[in-house]
Amino acid sequence: MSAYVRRAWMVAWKDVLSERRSKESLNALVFFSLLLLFVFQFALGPERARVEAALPGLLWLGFILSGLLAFGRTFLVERENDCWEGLVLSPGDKSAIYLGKLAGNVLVMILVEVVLLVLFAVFFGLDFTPVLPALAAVLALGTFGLASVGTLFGAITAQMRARELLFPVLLLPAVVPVLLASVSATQTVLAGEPLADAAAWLKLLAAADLVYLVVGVLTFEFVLEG
Amino acid sequence: MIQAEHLRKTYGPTAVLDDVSLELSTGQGLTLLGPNGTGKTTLLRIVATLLRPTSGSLRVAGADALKEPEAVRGAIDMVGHGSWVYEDLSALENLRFWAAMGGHDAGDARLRAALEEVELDASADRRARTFSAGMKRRLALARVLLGRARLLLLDEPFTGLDRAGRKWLSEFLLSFKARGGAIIVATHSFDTGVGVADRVAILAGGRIVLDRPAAALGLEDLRRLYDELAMGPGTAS
Amino acid sequence: MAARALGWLAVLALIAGLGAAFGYAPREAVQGNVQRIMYLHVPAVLTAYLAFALVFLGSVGYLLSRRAGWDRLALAAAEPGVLFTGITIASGSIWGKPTWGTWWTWDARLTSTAVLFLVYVGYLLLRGMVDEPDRRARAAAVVGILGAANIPIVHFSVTWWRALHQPAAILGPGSAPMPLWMKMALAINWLAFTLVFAYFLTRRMEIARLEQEA
Amino acid sequence: MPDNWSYVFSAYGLAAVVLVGYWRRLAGRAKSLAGRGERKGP
Repeated sequence: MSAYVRRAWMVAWKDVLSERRSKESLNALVFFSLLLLFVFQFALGPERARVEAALPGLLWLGFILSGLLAFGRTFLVERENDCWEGLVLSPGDKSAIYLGKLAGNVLVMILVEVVLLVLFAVFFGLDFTPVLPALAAVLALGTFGLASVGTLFGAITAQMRARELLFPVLLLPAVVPVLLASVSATQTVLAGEPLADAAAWLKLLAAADLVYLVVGVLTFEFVLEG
Repeated sequence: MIQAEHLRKTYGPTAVLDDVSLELSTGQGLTLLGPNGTGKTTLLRIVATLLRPTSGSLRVAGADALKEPEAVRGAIDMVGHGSWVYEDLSALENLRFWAAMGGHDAGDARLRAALEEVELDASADRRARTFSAGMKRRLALARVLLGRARLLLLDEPFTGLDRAGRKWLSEFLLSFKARGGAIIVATHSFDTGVGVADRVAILAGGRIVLDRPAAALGLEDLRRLYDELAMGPGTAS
Repeated sequence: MAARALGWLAVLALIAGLGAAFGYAPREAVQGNVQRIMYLHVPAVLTAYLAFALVFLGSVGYLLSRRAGWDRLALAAAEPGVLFTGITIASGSIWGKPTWGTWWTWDARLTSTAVLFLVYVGYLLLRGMVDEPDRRARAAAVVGILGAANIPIVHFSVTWWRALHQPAAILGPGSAPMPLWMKMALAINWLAFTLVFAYFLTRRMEIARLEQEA
Repeated sequence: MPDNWSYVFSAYGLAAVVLVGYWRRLAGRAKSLAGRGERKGP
């Protein structure tokens, strides 16, 4: 068991360390978030009321689009120098690798989300501080759902031609429930209502997260085989 | 260590490997010769459990490689075309990662000793991105050094190494064998590849066309046979 | 030959289904004759669910046994499954126009069927991208398993989402208890669609087998 | 409530086109496979 955790930890450590050094994904993602902000602003026009009304959807649109970029790249680093072979050949349960990758992805996504929230707060003059704890709960559950499917599908498409096309085509419909639940829960939270009002959505999110995680853990070894 | 029988691998209508049978016992070295594209890499990858054969049976390290590949994976190590090096990690960090993934965590002292063995100690904390191909290969060998593999699979291990490196690798392989390990070296250049072999096999067109003890073959015989068998009649000079 | 017999049986059942939908079932009092689309719409969606359940079965079977037959089952079920979700969406949309005055409404069943449609079109696209049979089967199986596990989640999320924005849904049998004749006509058509699906499934599996052997 | 027969028929017609279309595609593939098999044989 401890070897399992150790291997998951090493994968996450390796990915986060590489990312911290190269900053390849993170730089691009932060810049992309900034671009999104402009796109949203131009699409909605200058009226504040419209932005506020669309805010939950815009936030999650931003997260999902960033996620599409981030998750699709997760396994590309393993193709360099055939590291993929090494992962397949390391003895033991392969789902540890999935969990490690997932942890790395969740971490990256949370960073991007924080950046996006700050950007929204600054550019649209919003104040998230009173709802922050509730919002954090929704973000955590939603992000985990996105990342668990995204990591699995990222591994599937990494070895494929036309993966830039295929990855969003597979991922987007699969995470529709996460999107619906997260947007609805975020709406409740941003309206200043108590988190309990969104309890049904949070439960759905938690259930979805669990199902995706179980499917990912059980099937990952077949994906990794390449 | 290896019992392979009637291995066959096809991609659609083309057979990359056709009825390959192979045996290798503990402490033996086998050099697999053949021009590029004759299925050497495919055969290595099948033995390594990275590929499944279309048909045939394969036992590696006492386990059925097709039914329980996990049992095989703990007993083998491989240096293929890729070196399994992460470009943004240092040499030391790369070793630490693979040691942990292999289930044998090692302290920094052991990792550094392994790096010293492959003469990378001076670059231990440099990012692998700055390494030459030969350095990456040596880093891969340091990884093998740390492991507890009983069977070592090497695909063109001598390319990218200078004279000293080749000599070092030959010595390393000999000592690996002396400790009871088995080795397969796949290569197209037999000058360097045959040195550590107890047996030489020639692979051509997906078939093993020759499998003999190395002692029975002089380099000249081998060169002649190779030209005849692998390159086809008429090309022999 | 068994497939041919199944095919004729399906044709007979379809004729009986059409008879039930247009002859046996009377004109519905509230919606009028346009309600007869239900005998197409509901059996199609039920058959699609059956198809996706078989995709799930084939996917799990393949991963556990690595036998190509399971993968052929998954493939042969997915194609008609996508077809039947397509029919569900199209018939629902056509039904919606005279009923709600609009071609598309984010009704719970239409929306969740549309999501499934996209999921399984992605599944078929994925299959088209990989040439090596084992690799294709494994990748597809994972997507097939996640897609099936996702069906209830999609269903609940879409239903709640609808309830949040527009409480009343009028399409389909839903809340109102169905009269016996309606149930009968539905059952006959459901049987007919299942037979058509079974016919497609066997034919497609056979073709896939021949293609693999060739 | 008007009957809207045109909607009913277009719904059933569309379904018929889709199903027959798939059936013909399957038949075509089976036929081309059979043809290939015959040519290969003696």
